[in-house]
Amino acid sequence: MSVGILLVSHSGKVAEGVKDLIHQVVGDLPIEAAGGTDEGELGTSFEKIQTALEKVTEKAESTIVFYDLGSARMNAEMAIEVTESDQIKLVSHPILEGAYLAAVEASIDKSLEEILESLEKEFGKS
Amino acid sequence: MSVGILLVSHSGKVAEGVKDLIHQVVGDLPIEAAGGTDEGELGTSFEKIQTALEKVTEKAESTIVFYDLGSARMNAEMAIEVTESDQIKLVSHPILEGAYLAAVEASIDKSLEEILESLEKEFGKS
Amino acid sequence: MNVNQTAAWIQSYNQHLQEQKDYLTSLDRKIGDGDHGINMARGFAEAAKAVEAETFETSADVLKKAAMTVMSKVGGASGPLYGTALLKMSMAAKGKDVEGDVFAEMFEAAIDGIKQRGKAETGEKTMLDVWVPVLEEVKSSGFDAAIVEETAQKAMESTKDLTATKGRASYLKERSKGHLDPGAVSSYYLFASLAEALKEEA
Amino acid sequence: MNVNQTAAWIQSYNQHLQEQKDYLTSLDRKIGDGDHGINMARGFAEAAKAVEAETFETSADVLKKAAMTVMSKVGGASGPLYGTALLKMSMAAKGKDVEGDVFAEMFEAAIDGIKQRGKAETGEKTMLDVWVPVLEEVKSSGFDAAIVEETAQKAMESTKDLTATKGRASYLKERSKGHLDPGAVSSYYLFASLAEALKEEA
Ligand SMILES: Nc1ncnc2c1ncn2[C@@H]1O[C@H](COP(=O)(O)OP(=O)(O)O)[C@@H](O)[C@H]1O
Ligand SMILES: Nc1ncnc2c1ncn2[C@@H]1O[C@H](COP(=O)(O)OP(=O)(O)O)[C@@H](O)[C@H]1O
Ligand SMILES: [Mg+2]
Ligand SMILES: [Mg+2]
Ligand SMILES: [Mg+2]
Ligand SMILES: [Mg+2]
Repeated sequence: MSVGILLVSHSGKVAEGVKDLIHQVVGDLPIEAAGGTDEGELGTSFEKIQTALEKVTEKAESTIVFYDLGSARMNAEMAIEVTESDQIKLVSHPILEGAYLAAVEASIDKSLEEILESLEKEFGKS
Repeated sequence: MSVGILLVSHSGKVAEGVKDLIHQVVGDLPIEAAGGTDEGELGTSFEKIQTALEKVTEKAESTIVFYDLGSARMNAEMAIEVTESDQIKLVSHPILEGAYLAAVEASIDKSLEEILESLEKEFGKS
Repeated sequence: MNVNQTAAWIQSYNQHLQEQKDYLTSLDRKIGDGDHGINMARGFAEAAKAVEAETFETSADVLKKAAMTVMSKVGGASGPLYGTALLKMSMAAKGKDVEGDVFAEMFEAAIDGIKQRGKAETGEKTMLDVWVPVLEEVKSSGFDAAIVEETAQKAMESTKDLTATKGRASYLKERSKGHLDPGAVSSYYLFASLAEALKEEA
Repeated sequence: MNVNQTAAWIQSYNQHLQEQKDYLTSLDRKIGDGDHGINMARGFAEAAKAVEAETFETSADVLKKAAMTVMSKVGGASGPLYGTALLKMSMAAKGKDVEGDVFAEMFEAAIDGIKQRGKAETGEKTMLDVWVPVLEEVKSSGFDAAIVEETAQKAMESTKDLTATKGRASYLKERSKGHLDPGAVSSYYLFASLAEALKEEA
């Protein structure tokens, strides 16, 4: 499978819960959750995101990164810049609904471009 | 405060996590999470939703119900029908992003109609 | 169908579901989230228990009891859908002898309920693709339990060629083709159980 | 500003943040999620420790160390934003004596970084509404620490009248008016600490 997913949320529970939902439907997708601060509080952690992103990119050829609120985006962007790959796409689509759609499409071997297109069709411009 | 929120998710973690996120920002909003089955597995529980909905409607004049995936909608609809109130609105907007926006607007005393309008403006037709 | 046969229907259906639990789940794993067997087995085990624990006056009462239990205990899309179907059948059967055209009325009410709850039509690869052909058969040739079962089986098999446009399987689009719809299969068992129950002494 | 003064800047800023932690958090509670003081106090406590633990050759090295720590330890929007600001200042200071026009270059680089990271412009009720007036003052009249502090303070106060269109506060729309922007206040402390640090023996 070539497209993986990274979930960046302010809440560890949200990130883990969305991962659970997706795991139930698509067992073997490269997917990681990076939710909450290092202390497990609400917030985002650059290091956590970076570590999770590395895990996904090890297994997936390309990665779609979903985030929940604006400040998560900034930390995710930094982690992506550090990773220096052009096969990582950060999108602003709804984290649960978007990641679920992307995961199912990834499981039937849709390409990164096809998945991004489906997301735009469903949720509007990212 | 007159508008409350009900979160219906297949995942207990997601429902609780979204509630946490909102609680951090808007402390005193009537908001309840109904996630997972009675056994705590992935799925939705009509009874859990019904109980949570009652708790919100006791405190709030009107309620916006968010859900994550299609089958959660059906269970939520049943619970709403049983409650027999026209002050409960089920919407198809993204559960985390939608509920966050609705919560902040509810906290500054926007009306149900105003909040539904803001949601449509942000996320398109429900 | 008297009250005992109606209770037997629920018991027989539950037995089918317990036996086919893994099969239904494996079907749902292919085009859904892999819980249909678990959901149905859980919910109807409770419904069978609830029906067994009481004595009922009418078929409508049995169906209503089953409906309420299924609605609250199944925990997936199939919960509200089967719950609604049973409840609508109960309402349609109320105050009537359940025979002949009353079956058609019950199935029609159930279908209306399923459609209203799930916003689906036939051809969308759901349980409706079993229920609707069954109703059509009963409407055109009258109620015959064996023919109902046969119609349900054929209809269930034909969901293989459909593309899902409702429910979890719809995310797969054309890739949902080539697989049976789990809810269509469990609906077939419902009609098969009905035929069995009607063979019981009246 | 020599290397010791730069280290003193970080230490002094951390002290301000620890003292004002509750105040900053209370500001953020009004128009955000109530964690700005917590975020900043946590991140800069780590940065101050990291800076104290090493000896550095240049101001740029001190700023870089602080930047990396802040980026990974703050945990809110302010983490990437202050982290980026510090990193860009470090890059602009590299190989130079930090004085006169170099301050303008550093602030300009920081602002570019903040804008790029946060996609905000001035007037959106963010920390930029302190940084940009400071840069303009330094550009037009040259660098003077006391005037920088004063400019920052005035700019910080003027965020009260702005309506937020970026960050968490933007959800409140016109209701964000009448409150200071927490990030603008913490930015004011940064410039106040700079003035203090520069009073230290060179
Ligand atoms: N909107 C709908 N209308 C009619 N039937 C539906 C609808 N959505 C799902 N179904 C039926 O429900 C079955 C899936 O049930 P189940 O797996 O128990 O629920 P879930 O999809 O919530 O996991 C599908 O195979 C289909 O027959
Ligand atoms: N997009 C942005 N551009 C510039 N500054 C921003 C932006 N978003 C937020 N800020 C600044 O960050 C401050 C909030 O920081 P903090 O509370 O630590 O983060 P969070 O909003 O993630 O909880 C705001 O007061 C504002 O000054
Ligand atoms: Mg299922
Ligand atoms: Mg399910
Ligand atoms: Mg904050
Ligand atoms: Mg925060």
